[in-house]
Amino acid sequence: MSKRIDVKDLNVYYSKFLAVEDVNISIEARSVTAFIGPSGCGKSTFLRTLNRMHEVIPGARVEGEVLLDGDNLYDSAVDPVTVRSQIGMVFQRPNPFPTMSIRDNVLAGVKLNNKRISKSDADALVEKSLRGANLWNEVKDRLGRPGSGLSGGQQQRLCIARAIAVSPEVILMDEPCSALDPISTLAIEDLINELKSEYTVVIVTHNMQQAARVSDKTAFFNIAGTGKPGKLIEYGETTNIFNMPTQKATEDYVSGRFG
Amino acid sequence: MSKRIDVKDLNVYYSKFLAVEDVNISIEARSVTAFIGPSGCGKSTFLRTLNRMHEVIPGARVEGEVLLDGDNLYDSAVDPVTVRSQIGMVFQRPNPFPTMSIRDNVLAGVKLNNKRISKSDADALVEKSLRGANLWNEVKDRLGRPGSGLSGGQQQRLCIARAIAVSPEVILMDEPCSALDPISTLAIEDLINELKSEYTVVIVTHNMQQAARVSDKTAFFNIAGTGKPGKLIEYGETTNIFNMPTQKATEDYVSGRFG
Amino acid sequence: VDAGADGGESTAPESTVSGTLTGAGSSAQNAAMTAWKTGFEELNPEATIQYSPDGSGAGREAFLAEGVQFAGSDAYLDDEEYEASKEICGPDGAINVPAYVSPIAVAFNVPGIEEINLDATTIASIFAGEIENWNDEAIASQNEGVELPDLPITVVHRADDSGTTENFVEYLAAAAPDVWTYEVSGDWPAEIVAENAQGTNGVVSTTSSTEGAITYTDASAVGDLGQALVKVGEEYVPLSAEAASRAVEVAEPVEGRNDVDMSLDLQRDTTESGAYPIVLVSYHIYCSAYEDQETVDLVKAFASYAVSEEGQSTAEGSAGNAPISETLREQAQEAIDSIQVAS
Amino acid sequence: MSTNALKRAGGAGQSGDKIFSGASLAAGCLILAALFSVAVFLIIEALPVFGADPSEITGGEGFFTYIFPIVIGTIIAAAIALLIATPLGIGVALFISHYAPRRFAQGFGYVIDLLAAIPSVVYGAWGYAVLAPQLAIAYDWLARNAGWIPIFEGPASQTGRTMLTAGIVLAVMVLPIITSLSREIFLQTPSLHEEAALAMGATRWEMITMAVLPFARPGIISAAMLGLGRALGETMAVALVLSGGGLTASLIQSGNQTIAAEIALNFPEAYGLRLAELIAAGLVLFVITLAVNVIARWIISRHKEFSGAN
Amino acid sequence: MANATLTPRRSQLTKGKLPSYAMWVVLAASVVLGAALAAVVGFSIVPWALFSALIFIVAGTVVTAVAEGGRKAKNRLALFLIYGAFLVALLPLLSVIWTVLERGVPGLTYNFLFTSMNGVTGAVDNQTVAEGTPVLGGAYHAIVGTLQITLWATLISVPIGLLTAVYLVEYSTGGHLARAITFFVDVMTGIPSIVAGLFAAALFGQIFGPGTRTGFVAAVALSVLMIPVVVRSTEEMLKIVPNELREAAYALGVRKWRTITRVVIPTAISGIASGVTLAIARVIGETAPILVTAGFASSINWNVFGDWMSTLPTFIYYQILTPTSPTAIDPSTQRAWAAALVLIIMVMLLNLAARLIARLFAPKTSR
Ligand SMILES: Nc1ncnc2c1ncn2[C@@H]1O[C@H](COP(=O)(O)OP(=O)(O)OP(=O)(O)O)[C@@H](O)[C@H]1O
Ligand SMILES: Nc1ncnc2c1ncn2[C@@H]1O[C@H](COP(=O)(O)OP(=O)(O)OP(=O)(O)O)[C@@H](O)[C@H]1O
Ligand SMILES: [Mg+2]
Ligand SMILES: [Mg+2]
Ligand SMILES: O=P([O-])([O-])[O-]
Repeated sequence: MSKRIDVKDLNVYYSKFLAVEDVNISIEARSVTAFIGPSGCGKSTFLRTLNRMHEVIPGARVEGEVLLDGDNLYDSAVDPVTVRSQIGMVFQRPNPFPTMSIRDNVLAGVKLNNKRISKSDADALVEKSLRGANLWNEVKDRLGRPGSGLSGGQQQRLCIARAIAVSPEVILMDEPCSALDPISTLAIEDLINELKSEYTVVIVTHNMQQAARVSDKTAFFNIAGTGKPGKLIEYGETTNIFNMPTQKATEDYVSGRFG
Repeated sequence: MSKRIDVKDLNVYYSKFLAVEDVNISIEARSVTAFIGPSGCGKSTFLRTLNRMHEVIPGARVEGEVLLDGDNLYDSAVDPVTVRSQIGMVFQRPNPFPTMSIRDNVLAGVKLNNKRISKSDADALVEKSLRGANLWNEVKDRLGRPGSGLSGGQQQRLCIARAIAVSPEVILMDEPCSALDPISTLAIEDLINELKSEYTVVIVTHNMQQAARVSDKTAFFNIAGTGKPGKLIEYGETTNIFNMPTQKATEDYVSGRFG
Repeated sequence: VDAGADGGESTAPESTVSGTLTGAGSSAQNAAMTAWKTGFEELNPEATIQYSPDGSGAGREAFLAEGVQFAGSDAYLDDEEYEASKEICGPDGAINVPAYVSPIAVAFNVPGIEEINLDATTIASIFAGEIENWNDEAIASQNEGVELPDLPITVVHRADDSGTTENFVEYLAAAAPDVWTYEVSGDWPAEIVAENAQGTNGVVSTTSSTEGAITYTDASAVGDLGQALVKVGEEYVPLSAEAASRAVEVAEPVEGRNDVDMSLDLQRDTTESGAYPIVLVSYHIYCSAYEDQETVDLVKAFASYAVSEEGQSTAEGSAGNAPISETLREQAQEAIDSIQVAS
Repeated sequence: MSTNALKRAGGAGQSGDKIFSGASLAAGCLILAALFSVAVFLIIEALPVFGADPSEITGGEGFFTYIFPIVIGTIIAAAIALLIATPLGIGVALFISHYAPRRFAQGFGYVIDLLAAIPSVVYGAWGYAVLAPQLAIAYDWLARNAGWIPIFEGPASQTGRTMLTAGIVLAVMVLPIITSLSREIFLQTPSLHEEAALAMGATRWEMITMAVLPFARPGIISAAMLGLGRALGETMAVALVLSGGGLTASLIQSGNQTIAAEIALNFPEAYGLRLAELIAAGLVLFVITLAVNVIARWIISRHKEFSGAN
Repeated sequence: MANATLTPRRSQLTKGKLPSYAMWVVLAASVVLGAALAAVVGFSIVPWALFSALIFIVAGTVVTAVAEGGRKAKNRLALFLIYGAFLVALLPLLSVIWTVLERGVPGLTYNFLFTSMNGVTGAVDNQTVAEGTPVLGGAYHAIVGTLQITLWATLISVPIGLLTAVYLVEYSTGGHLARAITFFVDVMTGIPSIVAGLFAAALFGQIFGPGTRTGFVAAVALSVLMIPVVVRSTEEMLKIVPNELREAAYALGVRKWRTITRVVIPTAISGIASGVTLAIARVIGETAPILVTAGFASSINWNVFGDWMSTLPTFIYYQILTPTSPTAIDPSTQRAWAAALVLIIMVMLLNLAARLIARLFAPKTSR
């Protein structure tokens, strides 16, 4: 099921502003890859290019190639919808659908695509996804209530549940645990570990312990200065990045362990 | 300048749902207080009642008293505007004004009270606030650009800069570092330490190391189960909460140190 | 020569016709047309008449564009239009039949006064804005014994382009050429600034609600307003159906049309005793020939009904217009009888 | 390259996308074609005017002399309508979205929407029979006390059926358009931004100027443009209310005329060149509408970056 | 201690705040003063209300400015003006509604609603007036025509308008086509309604021969008027749907068209419904374009594709401008106002229906 991703010479622009420059990276299938780096260095921007979500932002564009199991996402004949249905995403800012109940939010990927699903299957899927995101207990009594009435952390978990409900082959998560307490964080990390056996997972995190705990490989991004593009500085086995980074910048960054 | 807050028998409802029950707490002036607790236990909800921001949510209401230096915020004659201009707030979800430039975002609150602030004073204030939030270097060249074109972490810091620019007497921060990398987090923690000498600071955080590092006192909130109200379980010196909590629940929570 | 011909002889045609006859044009005829339509459809249950009171100009245009089978118009086809009508009606062109005659009243709202005498020059001076008060010498001199108040005159005219205006100013231009030097058209002269309102109803209600106001209006709508007696020759003639018919009878036929055409040039400056010269003659315009027999029958039956004694009195009962005179009716019937199938 | 698995994977749902985007493109083209043909129709029908001898045009001095006063009249009427209706409409919309007690707000919105339910003939009849006589008294007072201001120069119309009255009637007709659209947009202001303002200690009004109005700006301008369109194009109400005439500066005397009313009043009896004149007048109205809209779009686009679309 | 209870400490939070009754005092004073001023110019209710309101707004603001400072004063002034705007907007509404009710209710009989004007001539009205019997003839044919023509106009313009707005907001990238559409839509917002009628008449005249007048021609004319309103209002409402929501759907692999129909449009539905209702309300009350396209029927016709039709506005227009009986216009006037009332009720019901539909789909947010 899961697929590998190879990125070749990727540049990302916001109109004229080069936000991310010259990224080359190979993400293994059935593995967890963590992106770390200072705020504003282009992690989210780069992550979005992996499933063509940057296209939604006016003016944003890429140069280069992203290969999913060898197939270029940016080939002119490729439909971004195909890409996105294989590569799911959880955003940095939780964005549940305000028009839908909690249940419908979880089922959004299924229902919005008009896939037929029996009530019992749907119920099972909702429960499974919400349990996976450690939200089931908190919302099981109010599945019919709007998703916008949840706390920040609950919304974030709802969005995770929504993303895994469609079982994409690759899951991109942009700081999925930023608003979560340690218990939920642990649950999500468990989920990631579970997902890994079948899917390819990429997460952005500011929490270095988390990166160390869950990821197989880590990519460190950095930015040379204001107005400069973000760059991939180092990419390798997580243990190597944290214990014997080859680059000075990486070492500086990971050694100031705060998270 | 700074003021103390005493909360007496506070209940918070969303329509009929009792979200937070029976909170009694005294927050010292010139101190940093941290709220910790699992997601959905009512930290944000309670925090909002400290400057009457819950009133913005339809159906939300409180019972009980919140005294600011002895004056009840919920006295019928009190104008919430007065309350809020003394008690500033940084929200869990960064919310810069998309219609304003970065500079205007920082100055938004200041201009309310001081229409005719001189250009040089304004410039100085913008720089000081953005430096405080560790954002100056990243945005100094694009102060005139819209605030919505910033990265998640940058937006969060912009909101912090905006809140401190008006120098309120109490600052409430709802997970101010959730989207920040370790470097920015450190900077914000430094800022909080600085602020403490003049202001009263309350922060909500999921990061227990952070709570331990920055706060003088810590309040642990918990929720007994789904549909139950959140409660203040234990409140005391931060060192005590982390090292010798009196409640079993607190101990369980803080001992599972993940953050 | 055909069945329709007998239709004219008796007031109620014995043979019934069928089909839909469509017309458009003069809004002044609308009330009368409703009456004709209703009366005719009662006699001929198989037939339908539809008439859209879009305005005379619009009606003539639609007629010439073959959009409708007949037009109602406050003016006969002019030479150019007559030529154009040959395209659609064959070499004899169209026929104008005067079917609706209605006097135009000079109506005013001066409390306590129901009638005053005015000559053409005075009327023209008032409407031109030169006489500004009811107690003006020019009015007083013609109305001995009438208590004229010191009240400013407010002239109210039609805002829309209308046949009523055109006939009224035509009278002013003909009978008081020294005072009324403006162009004659359905539009009120732009040079004269005065109050105005849309439609007959509009001017009447504005006049009714404004003391000192004076206007010209289709006589049927005059209501409670005071009415002027107009000087013709040496006498002041009150408005009446007979006086209006009389004015139409003395009108001169227009030259250069086919021989049955009844286009009339009214003599506005007539001195004929008992004639009331401010009168609007509205025509029915038919083709001299139609494509098929069915249409011809229908047109003839309806046209005959409209000018018949019964038709005219039905219209009078509904619209308050003046029935056309016996002589005119005979001429009209003759014209209608000449309508035939195109060869 | 042809082995790219992503290319063929799409298949199934893609046709839906194609149909929908095709349909919306087709709708766009259809509208374009329709509106374009309206414009072409007008230009063709109006052409005779531009070839005609000036003396044949109404007024006898050419089309420009004929149309100029009516253009000015149209602009005056629309300007009065917008000057009154825009602030009032925004005020009412704010009342419904941010001031009225939540329980009644919907109902109030419904009540104001009723204004849109009233047909223009009725507005005309009302303006003529009810409003004008009331205003006549006020005009009289204005003429006596503020007559030195050119727009209030006396003698005031006795019937009250003046440009100002027509402008007020138009304002009432335009009001629901501006209110209804602005209200919907105000209601959509992200609460995040409202909260941001309030948390800074902004008063309700400050919150509105900080978060709501900037967010709604493009929408308000569009609403005003729709209102303007209505004000410019309204025929029946003006035709019934206004006692028109030549150009005057005074708004409280009879006089002035609007293009739409001029067309409505003269159309039934118009044919040939006169009809071409009236249609050419309609064309002029297009030019006015266009000019104002271009300015409005320009204002919106200047602030595009700050529209907060994200 | 006793001292403390005697003079309880004044809350810092209410310092310098006007007591809640302050504005009532100012109001009372303004009303009195307003009466005095009104007496100077000749007392009557209108100047009294006007002066009182003005004085109240000024005094209320000034008092607040002095006691609570400029910001609060501005806030209060805004409050006054915004409440004032609402009240001012109610005035014409109440006046129009009152006028229509007062004049329309007497004519609103069963007979009026369920008969046409077929066979009603001036003579009938004359007799009615002379004998004081109930007015005969009704607006059934016009009600039918209004419903039919408006329905068809809506069927034509709403889908096309919505889709075009969707194209402009969701699909176009600001190219020539989008700009051309925007250009024409802008220009057409100011089209005088009669011109739209002339266009439709000419168009159908070209195709089906001169003088083609049916309800459908009128519907096309109305569509020309409706489309710009639908497009522009929908466009605005779609533009303010947060991109976040689109992103959320796209990231789930949802196709664009489903995102639009299931996420974007439902989020904007209440605004779109308002825009559509406005557009319908506008054209349902149009007179001029109907006059030149639908003909003028006085009997019932259900078929929009054949024969002439009447609508309520044209019915009203003709009843007012060319009364059935010029000598006795009262029955016509009564019919006109009753028809106006019917028309208003129809639009009201429509508005209500639109709101209900919108609510079915509307976001279940807390607002
Ligand atoms: N607008 C609302 N309407 C109804 N219920 C709400 C609303 N906002 C929050 N709640 C509920 O109130 C409870 C407390 O929410 P709150 O946002 O205070 O949690 P929190 O402690 O801040 O959690 P987190 O750490 O995830 O932000 C939760 O059960 C939440 O679902
Ligand atoms: N929509 C946009 N338009 C223009 N510039 C943008 C936009 N979004 C982000 N940027 C800029 O691009 C750079 C990279 O942003 P990005 O969001 O990828 O950072 P990030 O690494 O995710 O940071 P964070 O950890 O704070 O989320 C930043 O300088 C940011 O200001
Ligand atoms: Mg980011
Ligand atoms: Mg929270
Ligand atoms: O019959 P009119 O042309 O004056 O309306």
